[in-house]
Amino acid sequence: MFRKMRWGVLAIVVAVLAAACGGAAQSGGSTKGISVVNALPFSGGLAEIGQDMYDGADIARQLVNEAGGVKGRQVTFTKVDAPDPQKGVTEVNRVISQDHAPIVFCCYSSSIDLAVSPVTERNKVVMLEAGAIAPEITARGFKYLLRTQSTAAQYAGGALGLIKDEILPKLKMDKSAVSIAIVHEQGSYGKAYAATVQKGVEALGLNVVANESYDADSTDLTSLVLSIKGKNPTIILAASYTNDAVLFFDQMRQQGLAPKVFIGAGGGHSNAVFGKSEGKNANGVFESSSSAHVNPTALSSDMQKVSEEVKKRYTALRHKPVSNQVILGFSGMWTLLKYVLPKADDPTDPASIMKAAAQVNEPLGSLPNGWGVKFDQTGQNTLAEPTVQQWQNSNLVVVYPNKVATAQPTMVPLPGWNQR
Amino acid sequence: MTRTSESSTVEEPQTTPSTRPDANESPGRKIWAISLAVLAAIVAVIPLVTENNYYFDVVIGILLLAAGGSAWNLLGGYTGQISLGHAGFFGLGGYVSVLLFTQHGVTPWIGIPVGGLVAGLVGLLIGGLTLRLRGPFFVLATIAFAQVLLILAINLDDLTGGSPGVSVPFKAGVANMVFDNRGSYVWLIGGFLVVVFGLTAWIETHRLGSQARAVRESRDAAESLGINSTSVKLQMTATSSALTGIVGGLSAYYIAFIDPSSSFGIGRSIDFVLVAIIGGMGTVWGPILGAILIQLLHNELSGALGSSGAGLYLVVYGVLMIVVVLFFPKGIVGGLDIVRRRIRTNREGRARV
Amino acid sequence: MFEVRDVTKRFGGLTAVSDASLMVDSGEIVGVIGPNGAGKSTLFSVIAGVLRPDEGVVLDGEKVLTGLRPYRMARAGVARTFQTPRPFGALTVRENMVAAAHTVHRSTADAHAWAAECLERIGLTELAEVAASTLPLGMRKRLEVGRALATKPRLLLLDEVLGGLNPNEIDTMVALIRELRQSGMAICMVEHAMAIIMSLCDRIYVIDHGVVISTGTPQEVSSDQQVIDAYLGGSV
Amino acid sequence: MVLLQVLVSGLLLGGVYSLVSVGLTVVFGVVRISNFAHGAFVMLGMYSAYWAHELFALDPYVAAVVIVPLFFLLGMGVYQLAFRHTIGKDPLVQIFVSVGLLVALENLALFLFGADFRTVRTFAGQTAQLGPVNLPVGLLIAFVVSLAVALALMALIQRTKLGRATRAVTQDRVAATLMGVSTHRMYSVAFGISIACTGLAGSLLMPIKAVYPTVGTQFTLVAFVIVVLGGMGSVSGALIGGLVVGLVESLAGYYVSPAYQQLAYFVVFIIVLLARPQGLFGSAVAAEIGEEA
Repeated sequence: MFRKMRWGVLAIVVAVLAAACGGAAQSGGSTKGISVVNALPFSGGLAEIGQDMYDGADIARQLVNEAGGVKGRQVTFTKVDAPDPQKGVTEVNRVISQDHAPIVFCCYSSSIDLAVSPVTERNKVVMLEAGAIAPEITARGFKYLLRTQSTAAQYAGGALGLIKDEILPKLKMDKSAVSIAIVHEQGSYGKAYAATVQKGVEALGLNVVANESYDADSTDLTSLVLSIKGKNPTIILAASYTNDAVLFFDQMRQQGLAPKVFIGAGGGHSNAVFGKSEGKNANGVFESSSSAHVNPTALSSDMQKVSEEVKKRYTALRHKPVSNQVILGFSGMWTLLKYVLPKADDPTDPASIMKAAAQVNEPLGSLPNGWGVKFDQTGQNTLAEPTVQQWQNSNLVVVYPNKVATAQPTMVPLPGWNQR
Repeated sequence: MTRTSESSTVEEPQTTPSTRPDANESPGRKIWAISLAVLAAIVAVIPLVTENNYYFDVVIGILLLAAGGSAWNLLGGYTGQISLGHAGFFGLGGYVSVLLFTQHGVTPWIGIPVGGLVAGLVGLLIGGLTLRLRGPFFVLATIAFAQVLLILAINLDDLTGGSPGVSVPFKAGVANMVFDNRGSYVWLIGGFLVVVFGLTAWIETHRLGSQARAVRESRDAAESLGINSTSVKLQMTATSSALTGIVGGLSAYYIAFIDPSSSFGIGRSIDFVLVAIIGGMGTVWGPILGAILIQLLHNELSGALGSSGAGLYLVVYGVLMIVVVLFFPKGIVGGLDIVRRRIRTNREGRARV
Repeated sequence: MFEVRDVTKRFGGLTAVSDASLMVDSGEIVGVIGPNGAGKSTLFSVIAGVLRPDEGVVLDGEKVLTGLRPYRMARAGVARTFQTPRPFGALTVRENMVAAAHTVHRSTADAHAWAAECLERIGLTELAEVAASTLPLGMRKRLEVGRALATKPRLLLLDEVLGGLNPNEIDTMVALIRELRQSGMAICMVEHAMAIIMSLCDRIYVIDHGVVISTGTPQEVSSDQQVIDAYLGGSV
Repeated sequence: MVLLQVLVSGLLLGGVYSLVSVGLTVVFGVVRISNFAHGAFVMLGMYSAYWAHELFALDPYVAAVVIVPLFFLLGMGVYQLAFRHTIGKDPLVQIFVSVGLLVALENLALFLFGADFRTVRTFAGQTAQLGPVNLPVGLLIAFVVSLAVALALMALIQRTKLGRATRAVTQDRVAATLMGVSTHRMYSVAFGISIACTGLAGSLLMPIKAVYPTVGTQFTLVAFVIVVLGGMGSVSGALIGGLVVGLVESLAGYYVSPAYQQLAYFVVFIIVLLARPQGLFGSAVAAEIGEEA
């Protein structure tokens, strides 16, 4: 019987293949609109973030299209899955040749970006990065690369400013007594952040007692917690994804590791699931990245309305509050569609787009997280200013810098576990 | 039965090798020579008939998979040692060749063979330690070795650049193995595949292949016939891992980037084994046919279903993998054999009627 | 002249073979008989290099073979068959023979020619392109002998090659063995079929509890009181 | 004092590992199927517990009462649908059926539930103090349950008819078939038990870990390592192997570097595999499978 089924199965396989080919053929390029490729990790370990970035970008597209499109042309998206560097390269290659899209919105992860951007550069296609922070990305002299996201250095600037301006005065400790432990996931994000932030705190004259990396997929981080506990740091700086942010924090509590200050760096510590999982214990934790919840007064009046609309639409779509990544995705796409493309003579011509990008100069407050847009010659957005948030009453509120803050930093030093 | 028993009771005339022209070998050789020429011709022609980069990418994807699958096939298919750790050799070859270039300026034309050599030597070392393990134990040992290399590649970041990976500088030029025209990669990687194909066909028809298959079928019987199974396995391991290392180097230069998780990760090993199984293990054409099918399937599925819900195309891919492996355990080549045999029996049946 | 001299093999506390000696000359068929568990297979395994004896030596003339691994034994001219045939199942009959022929012929052409010749000799040419796994038992045993033959042995160890065969197949196999003796090969066989052993063998060794209790021509052995008591008693 | 804590934490982590591995050793040891989708079933177990909590407000520990039998049936179903057809075929066929299953299940979860990290917090998140040692309640419960499950399985194998049949099949397939043990029925029960264990593991992990589609990959390789370390098919071996790996990981994480936690157990694994392929506690039977004479 099995033997007989074999041929039926073969027929099914062939049919699926044929159907797939037909489907692929249909998804060809668009004629009048402006086609943008979204190459993000939609499967694998970064899928949650990839989806967030996409949702944000798609809301930007909807808003622009509803307002008449870019120079009267509607924007269309193509979605491809880029869960790791090699697949990202293959997929972006495929879609560039098939769709002839002039712009690729990619990749969130620094590793994926570093692999994919040479492909777009070679094909003279604009690559827009709105998530990855590795400094190398804009350090290679690429001509078709734009990054709206901050670099690791800008990113770390938030934590460093917070320590200098708010924490050291509040701790009332002698500088030499303040010790710092850095823990970071071993991927490019964690490494880039840890390296930058270590230099920064040492420049502040503080003592780094530990700088440890770990696998973000770990099942257990107790030994890391114990070894940090042995060093008894005043401040812990962490760069984590979600699984490890929750795990490390849980195990800190279990083992009674109680630093006076805890500062995350976007990633897991800005994820709603962190607040939900840790409950009151999350209160007092800082995270330095960018924020969806900056003080509306820091935004232009137009952006205030847009920002509200983005939050409304996202919550209607996913039934949860916006995350930083949604806003990062939105900001990148909004910058492209609203600030760059209208200035381009031909919004489908990469050279023309890059020329337009060089002229963009939008002041701070032009994006929902309070950023402005001004690209330097490497394509890096110089107005991606860091924001520090803090978990207060189980919500993330912006506490630094002052001009975008909605609340004052509190709980420095952190109260003990279960007293927050 | 009776006929054969008669023939053996008859005194055998002593024939010497030279008087008996080999009935089987010469045509076999001719077939392989023709196959090789066909494959080389296809590879040579592709860049001449299209300039579409997407097609080049698909073709190069197939060529890399086919070369990796063929390299794996030497050890897994012919020798019966199922390694799920070939990503280790792939990554080693890639890293050695890329680091030689970025840190010491060594041209990839030397760096990639050196990478292959290093992978081959490491293969010998690992083989020497693990080849006596049987079945699932060998499989797990190979996975463990690749994992060890993965963890080291991530954490020895002074040497490897760590998890962010290393980019190959984009400076077009033959010496740097960086080409503006993708067609050149088709020739380069396709040329390598032709070499692997030829080598596989040569091994299959010669002493090493014959002995390797004997060892695969029964180690004890092979040893009792004077076959040094350890030596055969080691030779095949070294060849297989060295070729895989070269595939890793070519892949790194084609993508112009290398990173630990996509080089050393278990997914890479699985890809190579999968194309060999789907195509037909222990056959020369198998991994090539498997690579064509897998690459097209994957591309078309992700093209067609990629935007209709995260992960959906991979669900279909996974289910198809189960179905194909279950229903065609001998792969495409095995399937074709069945077809051929059926046609033959049908014809004979009709002739009898 | 192959010789086993004073071989002892122990497994833990159990002595499987004790101080056994055995000689096979070229052109001679030697039978090893004894009850189940007497130590025949252990002795064979020692000669074939699968087991290393605790004491004693295996000699080829003056040359010491003891302790060689099985493939080295085979290359030194000692070939063996397995009691349960172990064909290379997925390979064709011809490929089975070629794999063995490669031990003595490095060149592919020579190996193929020699394999074809051996195939003729065992009468399996007709079935050369058939997968070995599809052969019935009788053919498998013949293939087993043929493969051993392809390594051009000077000593052939046959482990119950007649067991499970029908009378027709037995005749064919016996003829083949006789023919091999004529070509000057030394043959040592373990067998249960007493009638055939008695007619086929030039000399016989009787083993019981790991000890060689008797040796000599079939007539001498079958009249040895000790053998009758220990082994032949009821069965002959 | 720290050493004591490191050891205790290692043992508790080992308990979680054992829980996952005991299920694997039942199929890997008896049916000899390398089920690389084992971790994906743990993931499904966690999602089941999560949805039971979200939709019916059930505590994951309570939900386990429903999940475990359901997963038993799921396991039998998966065996009948897929793995049954791999028996007697090339081991690679088995491996790749399970790899296909892994890819399909992980991405099915991604398709259905999205990639969000989801957590359930209950009393299990608290920490008990025992002198100087901190004992996270959720881990402690998982540890105790994994001991209980291992003991129950050992009793099952020692005392029941099914268990005797299992041992017969483990030791000699052909003989078992001759004795009239229906191998397919038994294999399907073994699969049921194995998958039921993943359901239980998922329920116990849900209060202490976040669930997301690829969470299972963390457990699959380590479970294989443990099953081999403990000796194929030995339930007590899987239990002790799990504890050993937990200890190794914890000690290496503390005394070497957290970055090399996994490296440590892979190295231990390779050493044990080479030096003693029958596993730390395996029998000679296992050795026969493990290494050629």
